[in-house]
Amino acid sequence: MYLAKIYVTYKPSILDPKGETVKDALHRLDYQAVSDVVMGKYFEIKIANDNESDVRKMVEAFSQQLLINVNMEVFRYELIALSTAV
Amino acid sequence: MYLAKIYVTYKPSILDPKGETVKDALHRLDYQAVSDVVMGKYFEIKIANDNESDVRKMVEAFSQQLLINVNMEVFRYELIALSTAV
Amino acid sequence: MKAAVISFPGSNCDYDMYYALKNWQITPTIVPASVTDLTAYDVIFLPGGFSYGDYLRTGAIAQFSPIMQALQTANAAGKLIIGICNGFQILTEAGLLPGTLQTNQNPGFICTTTALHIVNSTSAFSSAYQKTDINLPIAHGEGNYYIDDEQLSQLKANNQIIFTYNDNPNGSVANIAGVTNVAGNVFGMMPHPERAVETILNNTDGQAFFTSIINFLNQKTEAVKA
Amino acid sequence: MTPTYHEPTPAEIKTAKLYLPWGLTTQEYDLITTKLKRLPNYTETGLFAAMWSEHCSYKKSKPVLRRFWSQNERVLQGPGEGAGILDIGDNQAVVFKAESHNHPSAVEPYEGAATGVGGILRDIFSMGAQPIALLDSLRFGEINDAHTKYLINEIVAGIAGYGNAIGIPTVGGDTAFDDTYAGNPLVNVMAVGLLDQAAMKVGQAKGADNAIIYVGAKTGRDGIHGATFASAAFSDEAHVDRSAVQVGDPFTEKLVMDATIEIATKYPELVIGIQDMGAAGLVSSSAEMAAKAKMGVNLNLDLVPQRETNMTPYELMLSESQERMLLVIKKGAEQKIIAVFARYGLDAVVIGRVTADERYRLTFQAKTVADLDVQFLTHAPNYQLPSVKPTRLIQANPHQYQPVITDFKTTLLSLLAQPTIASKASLYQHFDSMVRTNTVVGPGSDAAVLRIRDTKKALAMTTDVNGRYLYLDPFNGAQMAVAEAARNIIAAGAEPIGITDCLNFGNPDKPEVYYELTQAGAGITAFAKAINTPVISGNVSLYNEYNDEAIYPTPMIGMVGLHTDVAHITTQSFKNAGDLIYLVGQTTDAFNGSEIQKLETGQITGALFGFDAQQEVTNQQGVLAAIRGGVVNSAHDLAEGGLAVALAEATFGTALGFTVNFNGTDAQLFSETQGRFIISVDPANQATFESYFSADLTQIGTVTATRQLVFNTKLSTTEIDQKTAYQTWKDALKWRLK
Ligand SMILES: Nc1ncnc2c1ncn2[C@@H]1O[C@H](COP(=O)(O)OP(=O)(O)O)[C@@H](O)[C@H]1O
Ligand SMILES: [Mg+2]
Repeated sequence: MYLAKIYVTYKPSILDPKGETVKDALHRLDYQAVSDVVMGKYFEIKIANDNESDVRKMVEAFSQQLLINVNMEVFRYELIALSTAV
Repeated sequence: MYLAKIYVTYKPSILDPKGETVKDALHRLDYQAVSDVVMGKYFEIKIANDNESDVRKMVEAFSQQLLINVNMEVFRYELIALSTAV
Repeated sequence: MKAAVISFPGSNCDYDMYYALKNWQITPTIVPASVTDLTAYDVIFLPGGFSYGDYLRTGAIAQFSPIMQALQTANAAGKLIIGICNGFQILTEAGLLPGTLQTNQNPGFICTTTALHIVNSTSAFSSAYQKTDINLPIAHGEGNYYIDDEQLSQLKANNQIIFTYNDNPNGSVANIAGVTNVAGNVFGMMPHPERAVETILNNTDGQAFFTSIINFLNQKTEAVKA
Repeated sequence: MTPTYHEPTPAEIKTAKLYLPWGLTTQEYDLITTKLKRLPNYTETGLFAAMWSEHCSYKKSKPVLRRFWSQNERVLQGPGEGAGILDIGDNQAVVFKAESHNHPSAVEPYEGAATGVGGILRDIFSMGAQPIALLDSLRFGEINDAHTKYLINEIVAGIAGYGNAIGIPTVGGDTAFDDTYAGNPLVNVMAVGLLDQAAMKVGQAKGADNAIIYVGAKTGRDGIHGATFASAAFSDEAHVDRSAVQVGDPFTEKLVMDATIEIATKYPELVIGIQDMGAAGLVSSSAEMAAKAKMGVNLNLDLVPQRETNMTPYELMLSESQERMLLVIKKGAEQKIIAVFARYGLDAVVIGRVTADERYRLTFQAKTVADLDVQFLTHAPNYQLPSVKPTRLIQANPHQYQPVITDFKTTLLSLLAQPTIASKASLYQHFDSMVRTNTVVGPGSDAAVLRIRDTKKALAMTTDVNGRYLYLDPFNGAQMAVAEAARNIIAAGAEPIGITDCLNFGNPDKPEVYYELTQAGAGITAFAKAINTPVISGNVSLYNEYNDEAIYPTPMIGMVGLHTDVAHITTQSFKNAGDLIYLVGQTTDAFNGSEIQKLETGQITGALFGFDAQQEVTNQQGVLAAIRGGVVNSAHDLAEGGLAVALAEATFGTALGFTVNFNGTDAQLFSETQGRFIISVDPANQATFESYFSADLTQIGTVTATRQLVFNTKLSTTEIDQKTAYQTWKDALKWRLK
């Protein structure tokens, strides 16, 4: 069993209206030191398979296929091996 | 300058409808090994302040105040020191 | 009688509420969320829409608008404060109402007309209804009311649940569609009574909602006079 | 100051033919160098490539568009502006236009559809009008695979995501499925606005020294034409992250919309012109405004609000960042206007001035980076493309397909479950159709109807086209698209007053496709004239092909109708048991191109059945007169699936049934002959109702309180449980999309 933590964000040149809106809100709350906000998605996905290279292939495949839109988003991920007892 | 990476997820006791929908979609795409999906939010926030403890206080304060709904969400974060030249 | 309809950046049902209120003997004013004083108004409405795009969480950013302090003051004075749809979401985020509104159980925006049951017919928001079941429009993507068991039993014990769904469209706990605070002066609901006050729009089940509020306010003024 | 960017020199552009991947031909490039008497620099070449693209110049479709009939007594603004405008009395006007977002939606369905909604709304409020409604016309492949389901769900979610958030109701549209659209879905969006004639604005830059003000979102590198970064010149690292896809921001657009309408109504004398930044962003909006006013402009690009660093003049001019507008404001009034936008928290910046000399001049980092003749820049050479009648039309078999009905009930239920006929509620329930509280008839009836507050008037609106008909006969198919739209408007009780369109076709360089385009254009005009509905706006989407196969010719017709009295608003549902059911129009063997042909054979073949324009007009006028006479309880137009489907639909959502005696064959119950309606009438009004018609009216049955659909034909009697029929129709699409 593996836990994949997947982070999805827009490509840098794409407008991120959510990030901009949160930044403005933080400024209004007087956190002036905040200079940049990116708002993305975060997935924690458990996969019942103990072969790390299989799991990597799977995570990369379904992230490309479903979790992100390759035209505008990028993702990175980490794998954590879980004891199968979990 | 610090970069805060902030992860927001539902409390475990709360049903996550978006995560469930993603799980169903992955199953339909035949990723049967996927046993659990949590879908949350991910922020990358740059903060123009070089005092780590100040930055920690700030991140904790605004996350509680704005980024999460304390009734149903939790957050964790990491700080990365950026060279101020950036 | 004067009503404030608060317009947050991104509110889009503010004029719908304004026009609905004009049908009663009440003078509505659209008040921007940048205003800091609401003492002139007898009743305050927070309309539907997408304040700040609902980009972070519904109602999350709006709760820090300048007007919110004035809203707290109005609440302390026991004034009626009513949030519809996004207004309900803002009131829960601001802690003026219990619970939270979450993504619909089947994610996606739904716009339809839905049947409601009036659970508490003595509130300031429901007393004029002559029937126990009504139909009102809904239009939301995040109307799934969540509250933990302990607070739910308090809601029930205090008769704070005013409306429930007959055919729960969004997965709300205990089918809850509309609730008040403990004192009974702050109310929020996801359905849109302001969309159901004219025969030409094929639904008048929202009329008694407004009549209830007017009756309540009139009784209050008479009580003060007496 | 030396530029912080390096670009190919004019000579390099010429020798390496760098303009080719941008879409300029060598002849066009040579024409430019001849006219300029020098080589255009990099920025200038980019400006020409954008302005001379089909999207901006209509250089290939113009001969078709020029022949559209677009003038009558109501027209205040015809084609050529953000949107067309029609007079509806009381100093009010209705403003409408449609826009396609097919290609962006195929690449990124959610954002492609969302930004389509954002774009068409800017066209409406740039005229000074308040948008009041959206409609969407969608075409997908048959729902057989996961990708089509994904496209449907994301496109619908994108329309909902933008329209709901900005608070303009999506009240109608049409959706059809056919394999021709599998690799190239169609996403057409129509917006309707209401205008106080005093606030009417057009996109013109009049008056030397007047200010050019940039409003709204900052400019980024988004949407810069895909081909540009595929070219060799752009293969360096920095551009890898670029995307031709844009993200919509309905929150910002709501603020831009409210602020723009506020200044147009509050300061009509200070606002000279407004234009949205759509395709080819800053260059097309500024150049067109100058050209229409026969003026020039001087823009200082350093002043353009920028979201990214180190943007070049080329990028600033061609960016398609969303939620931006360009305003021409009277000299001296700049601060007053900027203050309004500031109140909404929006950037508004003077970036240049109108000039008298008809030059298009750009400066950047204190250097002139473009200096061109405005008229030349905005007038691409026009093309007269070759046109050839496709062999499938020449060889078409005139014989009408004869359906074989062995089991009438199964056939009807199968048709009701066809995605094109089945209820679209599982799609349109995601759209807020009620916000702004004017929607009297929402999605699900023939046309949507919105009342106009504080008047007795209402507006009806619809979108229609059947690409299969055009595939078999582009001229008559196009007439039928206009006729169906008009029947929908009339069934709602309104008088059709005008048309917008989206001409969705394949590659016009193919003579067969160009033939389809010209024939369809001629068909639209022919019937539009017959019913006095001028074409006042529209949009062209060409190159809709997949694997070199063109889609069916699909000119979407958006139509608006006017109710002079809300009392005339009529819906398609039967109202009372005992009401008489009438069929207006003759039924013939009209089966080539029909749903029943597709159902039974899996194909569309043969010559299309005929279209009798005169009879269509007579029938439409009779129905409208009867509705205005107050003797009609329901009216429904006949379209796909014919009489049997229309009768069933009229009972859906009610607890009623009917008994019908049809004096034809079983098959003819599914015929798609044009010009027909079913009407229900209170028996007390029978004589008055019949007096509105001289011929072509048949009383075919009665509405019943029992929920049974009873069909008696010359050959058979069939009873179908109404609840079964309703459930089949209601759930078919929902199940297919699971
Ligand atoms: N994409 C859509 N958006 C909004 N409403 C739609 C859409 N598709 C269909 N509808 C509604 O459902 C009705 C029936 O759909 P359809 O059969 O596709 O159209 P029509 O009957 O005009 O040919 C339409 O008239 C419209 O009210
Ligand atoms: Mg139809």
